[in-house]
Amino acid sequence: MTAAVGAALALALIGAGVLLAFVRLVRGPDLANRVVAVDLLSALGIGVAGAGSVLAGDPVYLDVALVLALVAFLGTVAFARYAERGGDE
Amino acid sequence: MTLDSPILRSATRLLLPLTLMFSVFLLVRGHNEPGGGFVGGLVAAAAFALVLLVQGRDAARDLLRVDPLSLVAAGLFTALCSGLPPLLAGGAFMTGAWLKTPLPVVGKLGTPVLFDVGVYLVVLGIVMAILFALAEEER
Amino acid sequence: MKLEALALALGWMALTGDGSPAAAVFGLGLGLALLRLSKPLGGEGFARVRLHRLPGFALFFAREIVVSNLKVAAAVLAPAGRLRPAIVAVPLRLDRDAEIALLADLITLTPGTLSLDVSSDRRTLYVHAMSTQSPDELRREIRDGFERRILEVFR
Amino acid sequence: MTRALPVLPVLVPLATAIACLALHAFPRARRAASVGGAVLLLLAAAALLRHVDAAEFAVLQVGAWPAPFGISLVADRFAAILVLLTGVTGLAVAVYSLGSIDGVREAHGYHTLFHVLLAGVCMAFLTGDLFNLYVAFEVMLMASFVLLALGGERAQLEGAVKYVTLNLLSSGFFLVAVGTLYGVAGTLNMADLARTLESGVAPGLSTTLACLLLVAFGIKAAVFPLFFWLPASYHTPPVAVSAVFAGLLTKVGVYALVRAFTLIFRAEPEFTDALILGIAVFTMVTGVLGAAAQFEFRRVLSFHIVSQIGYMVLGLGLATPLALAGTVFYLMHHIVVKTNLFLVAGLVKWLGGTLALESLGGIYKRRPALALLFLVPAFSLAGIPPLSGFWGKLVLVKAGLDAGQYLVTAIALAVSLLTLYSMTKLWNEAFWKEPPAPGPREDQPLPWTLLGPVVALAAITVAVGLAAGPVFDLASRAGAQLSDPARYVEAVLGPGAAR
Amino acid sequence: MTALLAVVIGILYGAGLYLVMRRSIVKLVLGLGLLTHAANLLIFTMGRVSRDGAPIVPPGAAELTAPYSDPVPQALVLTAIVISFGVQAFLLVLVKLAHRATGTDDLDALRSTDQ
Amino acid sequence: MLTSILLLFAASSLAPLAHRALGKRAGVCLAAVPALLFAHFVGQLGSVTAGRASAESWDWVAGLGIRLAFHLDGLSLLFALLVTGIGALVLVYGAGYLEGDPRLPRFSAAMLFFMAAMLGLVLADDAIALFVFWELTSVSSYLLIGFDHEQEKARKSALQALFVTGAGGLAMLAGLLLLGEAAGTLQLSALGAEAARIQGHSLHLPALLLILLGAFTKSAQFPFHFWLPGAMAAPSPVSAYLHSATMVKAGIYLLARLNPALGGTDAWHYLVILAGATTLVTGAVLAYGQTDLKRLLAFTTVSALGTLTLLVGISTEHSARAAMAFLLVHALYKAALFLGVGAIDHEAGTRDVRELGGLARAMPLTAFAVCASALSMAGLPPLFGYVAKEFFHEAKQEVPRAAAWVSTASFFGSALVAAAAGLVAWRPFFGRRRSQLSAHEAPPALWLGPVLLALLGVALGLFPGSLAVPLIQPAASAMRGEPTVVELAPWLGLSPALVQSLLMLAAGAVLYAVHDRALAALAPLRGLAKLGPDRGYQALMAGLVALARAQTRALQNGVLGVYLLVTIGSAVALAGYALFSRVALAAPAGGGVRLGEAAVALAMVVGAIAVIRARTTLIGVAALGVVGYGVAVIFLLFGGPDLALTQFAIETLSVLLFVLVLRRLPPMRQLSPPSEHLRDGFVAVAGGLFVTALVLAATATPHATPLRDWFAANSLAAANGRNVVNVILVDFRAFDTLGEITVLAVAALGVAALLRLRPEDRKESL
Amino acid sequence: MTGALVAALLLLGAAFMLLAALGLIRLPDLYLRMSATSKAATLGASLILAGAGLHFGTAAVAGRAVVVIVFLFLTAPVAAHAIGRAGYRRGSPLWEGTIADEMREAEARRRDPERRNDA
Ligand code: NA
Ligand code: NA
Repeated sequence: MTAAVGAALALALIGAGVLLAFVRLVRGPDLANRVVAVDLLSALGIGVAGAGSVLAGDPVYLDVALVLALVAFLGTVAFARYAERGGDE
Repeated sequence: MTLDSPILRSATRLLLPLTLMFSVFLLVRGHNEPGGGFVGGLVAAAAFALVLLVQGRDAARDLLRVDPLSLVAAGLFTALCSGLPPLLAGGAFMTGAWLKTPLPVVGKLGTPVLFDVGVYLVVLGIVMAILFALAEEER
Repeated sequence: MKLEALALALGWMALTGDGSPAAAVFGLGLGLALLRLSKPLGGEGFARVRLHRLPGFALFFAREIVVSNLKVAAAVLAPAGRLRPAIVAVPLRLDRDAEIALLADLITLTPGTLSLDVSSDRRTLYVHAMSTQSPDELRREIRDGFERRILEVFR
Repeated sequence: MTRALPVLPVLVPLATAIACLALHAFPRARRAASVGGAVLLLLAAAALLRHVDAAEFAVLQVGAWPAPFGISLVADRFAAILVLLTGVTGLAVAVYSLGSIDGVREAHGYHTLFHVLLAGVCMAFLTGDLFNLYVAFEVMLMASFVLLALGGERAQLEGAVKYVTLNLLSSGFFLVAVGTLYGVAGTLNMADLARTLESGVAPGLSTTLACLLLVAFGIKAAVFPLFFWLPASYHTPPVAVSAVFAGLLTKVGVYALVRAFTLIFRAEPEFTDALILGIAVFTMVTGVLGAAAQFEFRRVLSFHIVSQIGYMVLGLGLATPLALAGTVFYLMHHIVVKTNLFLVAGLVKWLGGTLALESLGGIYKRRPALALLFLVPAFSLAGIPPLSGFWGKLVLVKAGLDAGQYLVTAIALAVSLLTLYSMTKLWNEAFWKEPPAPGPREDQPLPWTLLGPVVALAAITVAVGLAAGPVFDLASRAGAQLSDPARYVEAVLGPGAAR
Repeated sequence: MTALLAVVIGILYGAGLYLVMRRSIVKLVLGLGLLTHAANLLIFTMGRVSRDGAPIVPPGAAELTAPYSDPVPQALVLTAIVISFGVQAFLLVLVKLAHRATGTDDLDALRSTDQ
Repeated sequence: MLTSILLLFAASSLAPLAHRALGKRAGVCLAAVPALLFAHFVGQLGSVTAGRASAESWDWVAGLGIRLAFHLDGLSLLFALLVTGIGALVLVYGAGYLEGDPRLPRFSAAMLFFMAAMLGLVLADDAIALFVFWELTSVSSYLLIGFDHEQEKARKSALQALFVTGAGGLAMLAGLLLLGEAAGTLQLSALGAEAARIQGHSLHLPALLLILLGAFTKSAQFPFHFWLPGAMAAPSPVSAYLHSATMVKAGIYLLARLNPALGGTDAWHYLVILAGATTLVTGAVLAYGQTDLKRLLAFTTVSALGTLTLLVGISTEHSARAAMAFLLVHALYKAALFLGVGAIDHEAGTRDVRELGGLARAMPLTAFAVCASALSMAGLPPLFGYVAKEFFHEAKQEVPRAAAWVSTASFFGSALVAAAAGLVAWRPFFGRRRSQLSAHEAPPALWLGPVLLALLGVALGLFPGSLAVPLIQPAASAMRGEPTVVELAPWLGLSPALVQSLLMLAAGAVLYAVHDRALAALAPLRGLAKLGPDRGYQALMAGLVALARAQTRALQNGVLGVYLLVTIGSAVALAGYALFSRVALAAPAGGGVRLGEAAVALAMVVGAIAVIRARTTLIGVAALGVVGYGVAVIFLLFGGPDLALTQFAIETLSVLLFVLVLRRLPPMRQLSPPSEHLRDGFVAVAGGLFVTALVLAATATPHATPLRDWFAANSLAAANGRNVVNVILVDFRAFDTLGEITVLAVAALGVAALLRLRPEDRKESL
Repeated sequence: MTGALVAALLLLGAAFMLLAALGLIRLPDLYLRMSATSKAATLGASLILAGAGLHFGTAAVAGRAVVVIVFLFLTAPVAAHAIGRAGYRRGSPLWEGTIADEMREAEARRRDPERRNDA
């Protein structure tokens, strides 16, 4: 029970974080800043998965976290590569 | 051009086996828990894609060893063949045939599992084929 | 290689949550296979690993992380004017890929610092620091901190 | 082996495709595999039709999972006929490809794509599951996308962008309709859907989804006003590709329309039939008028596909057993004839170096036999007796008159006259008139790989015309089956299921 | 929740349809992407969304007992997702090549094959 | 009978071979085939005269009641004799006419093909079989008219003929089908017995009209007569055979054949007689106005066809007799005339009466044939033409209610034709010899036919009783559907008909005398003639092409956005109409929304809007990714972990794809004007509303779950898997998955191929 | 007891993540922002995962949580390095309060060897 409450509160905090990350994503001002925002979003997503698994009582969310950790990283690297090669914003 | 740097190279070296292991994990348990050939194949492809991004197409090609389209052919062949034994025995195409006893770690084996392996190979193959072609074109 | 295979076997057991000998064997086999597969990737691993020094290293690292996060919290919450950021060129004594990577990672994960790049001759690490008194100060911290410890564990 | 019959037409081309993919280092073996696979497909299809014509249905529950839970493969006569024609077209074009597709395209997967296309087409004809039909469409489409664009010429790419976009839109509508149907009826098996919707589940929604599928399939079939992608693209790829597209792809759309509206959606026939009839009329007319404005061989033919699709849809709209027999007959005829016309276009291009009508001419003078070979499918398309097209038209006209649809019938007849106009235009320009400049291969003999398929298909056209009786009987048995969906339902779900 | 999802799906559809009708070739691709997402979500919703958990037989049980979410739309969506991925890859390359061959991103300029 | 038709088809297909093998003798050898058949049909005369029609029949399309049936009665026999007899002569003639021309084999083949079709037409006893042969005559005539296909005029004329007769043919097909419906049978010889049933049937009038349309176009009745002179672009033997002796008579044949079933009604009388009389006069007037011999003959043919139609329309005993007699004689003299004119053309190099003269000495045999035939055309005794004319004068008195009008019209028509006959007979051969000094008698192949035909005309005139009656009586009987006695004597005595004939000849003579002056006087009116139906045809074709172009500009305009707009608009309008008119939308059941869920939904909506508003591709891709991740989260939240995993992985790989492709993609641009935004926006919003309504309506229905429940129960037990979704994918519905990985494989193959195969590396594919 | 510990871990982790997000907004340049996110977000996510692993209490779940944490620690700095380098190379501006940029000098030398010779 305590854990569930904690999870819910944690989710609320992370949700606030998501909003802030969105602000940065929209504001930019450049590609790299947006990528940082996306990177943070994926980390926040992992947090959501973790807290969500406690709230939902379903460890499956941890698998999602694992995939997220893996692939989000790949996305970030891809963007970085794109940016280094002078891609358009 | 690649994203080459000692940092990324080392990270890739660590992440590649780990990611591939995770993909096998997803494949093996897919029949009973979330996972399966699709997502397994995608994750495996992500591992090779990282190599592609960091060290370039040639490194990724050497690593994969086979032409991705051969991988696709092999996967399709596996999937198709997994349906054939019952057909040849006069039954319906794709009727599942199972080993009686479950094996440790991988669990019960049967033609549907083989089919899933085919899916894994196809997915891995196609993602790599696409990425290789794009990377080649990029130069 | 054997150590890495062992690590992967452990990873497999962790993933599956299966501690049985069968899982261990399978994990080891899979690990060896995957390492073999990754071999063409090349790159330099560590010269050696002094296992007995690893726990101490980990503890040091954990402490640094906590400290660094508190510092970051302070920096975020405090007005920006108090920051003294700089990009500093840190000369490297380390020369293996794995060592450089480890150092860079540790720097990134800890005290208000961030590894930006390694020079193409791999003799300089460029580090961004959130707040530092002087570039020389930072160079010294790194040389006597992480770099020394890495040399202790992996040489 | 009888039990495997419904799946063989899918497996054989799929296996052939894999073989061609695996044989990428052995061009000769790959070509042999391609033709060999096409022969096997034809044999399998013939065996299937033989079996089905006697036994009425061949049903295979894939994986031995009972219907409606697994996927059922169902061959009724209609499906088996179309599969056979796929085999015929497949073999003809496979041989033709040997002589017309360049080595670079071959090395980049042409044969694999071709056989995947055939597999997708057969899968679409044989599946008894609506979602599986979606998958079959995707298989077919994806292969067609690549075949269309393979080569990368500007025109090809421009055509492909339109083709791909509009067909993806169609797939999207299809997917939504299937998903929603599942949400409403709780099943995906077509027989089960028929039974469930028949029992009055959500009638209004059923009509809505019928309309959505009408649009989705209508795009694939290229009916008015959804045909834009076809004239924009069919003239751009190599001739062999155009030919197999022209012969088969739109027919899959027509097939799906027929299946959907004879089996699944029979809740509001007065609404849907009238709608389909109206679509048929506009399709016929706009298609044939479009052709009248064209001056490129394949563009003329492409617009005629649209127009002829109108005829097939006309039979569906009339919805009597005779009309459905007409649709079946027309489909059979048109697949052969349209494929052949495109193949002939290839011969014309081989001789004249172009397909622009103003630059062509003189073929009748120099190669009269070849010219007459064009006239067989061309006149058949225009409905000149006793070629196959005449009988198809006759059956539909008779069905229209019987149904009292005089205006529609009159339009259908007028359209056939305009078709004749277009065919004679091609004849005039490419065969009769003097060419402005001699073509590149005036004196070379035509390779048999190009000529053989054309002769064979022309022979089929003549044979179907002369032996129209048995062919019509077959079509009419197929039409009768289509008019009696309860039999289909029972064949798939078991006796008594239709109630 | 279903109502909310219905609205979201509708908005995704509206946005996707609007985008595919633009003249910019890139917007076309993005629009098709939105439509794909919308279609997948729609099919998923047809299983009647529920928070009852995944359709996985718990270890030890012989069969799945209610409540659980409907696995059929999930299987359909999974198929559709993967197909869309292939299609998207192809479409991207096609668009890229078309852009290279024609030198324009304006779809209105791609009219040489008609008329 | 089928054998004889097949024999001709076989001869046709072997003709090129024969020419290669036999050289110059091929023409005669090929002509032997119709000649033999002619002999065969002559042998049938006895039994047919005795009233024994022979028949043969096979099922063709049994399911539609269509039979490959043949029937030889007097009418068929008369035609069969003309087809084979004149056919043989024309083949011989053609071999001479085209000697040395590489196209000769083609000519022979086409002529024999046509012959076969024509024979089939007149022998067929099934309405559809008749139609089949009918169309084959059109097609072969198309190829023959366009024989000189390098010339645009020939091509145009061929098309015109095909188009006009083809249009009529299609109408006729519909008419025949309706007739079959009304009669309950398609058997032609059985229709007569069903006359009452047919004429009382509601489909009678439409059937009649449609059939008449077919007959009139084929037989060049006003206002469809214009294609026939154009068809003179064909070589003379073709004109002689198709456009005078045989094919144009097909319409007459059909009317005669259907007379027992359809004849005798008011509608029949009015329509057929009106058409015939008008054509008679029109043809005659136009013939008189010509100076080109071939065109002149063509218009006299039009006039003759009008006469025949008129006679069939009258539909009495006399008219039947007259029709058949006239049919016979016209075939003989007109074929001879065309062939003769062909010979003149061949030798003198022109057909213009103003440039011809005095050829009689150089071409005595041709002159004989032409003059004898022309006099027969004019109706001068003792030629057979006179006999026919006499019958005609009798018959036209029987025109119901309009005898006087018709008589007057036909009188002038005949006079004009007589004058034209004079032009043909006199001008080329007599008078001053003009420029064609080198002209001499044509080779035997060219004079043999005309001479034989002319002689036949003379013989029939001299011995009508023994020669003509056996042909005409059975034909008239068949046409009337009842035994009809025909008595013929060479000299019918001083009858009112004779007086009329004499008067008519006198008038003709006057007209002949003033021909040149009349033409000059009427020259200003020539422009008027251009306003005829020919002009209408041209305008129709031009209009057709203009309409086609306009439609293409409007519909197939190449703008993908418009295609999409129309396609999407159609879907939304149609399905939306069905939904909103049939389904009452209720407020959805509750279920509540959690904050997190709402946040995800909001993020997706914001993402979607961001995609629309994105100004750079990258932002668009990122925003699309946000939507994709949102979808994944929804999957996760509502029990779809497999979906979520896959969606996350795919989204990331998609980003990778975009990133690899993107750098070469152009930036997003605003290209459409605001009005288009508004228009598209409207459709898009409508689409979105429709989908929302659809989801609400569908989810409001009771949730039927047979599949779900069965899978839940059987997943582990029967398929050894606890993850039901995965078991569905690899087992229950593995066939879907097989297709799906095939799609993926093809996509990958396609991407690789497209990127690696550059147009510049490619060899040319066909 | 476990419940409270889990809740604490979750909350602490979430707080760190929020902190990272705040830093992303408040800090003045790319490099400073990344300093915040690469550390705080990683630590926060790890704490949350640790909490989750503890919550379920089974070896399977705990093992997986550990794997995720390891993964995060392996990838986060690499990602930061990739972005930071890319951002720098593209010229993402440094905050004006930055006291030194020793990389720019090196870059300049690398790009323009002539000048190095002069120097
Ligand atoms: Na198509
Ligand atoms: Na067509």
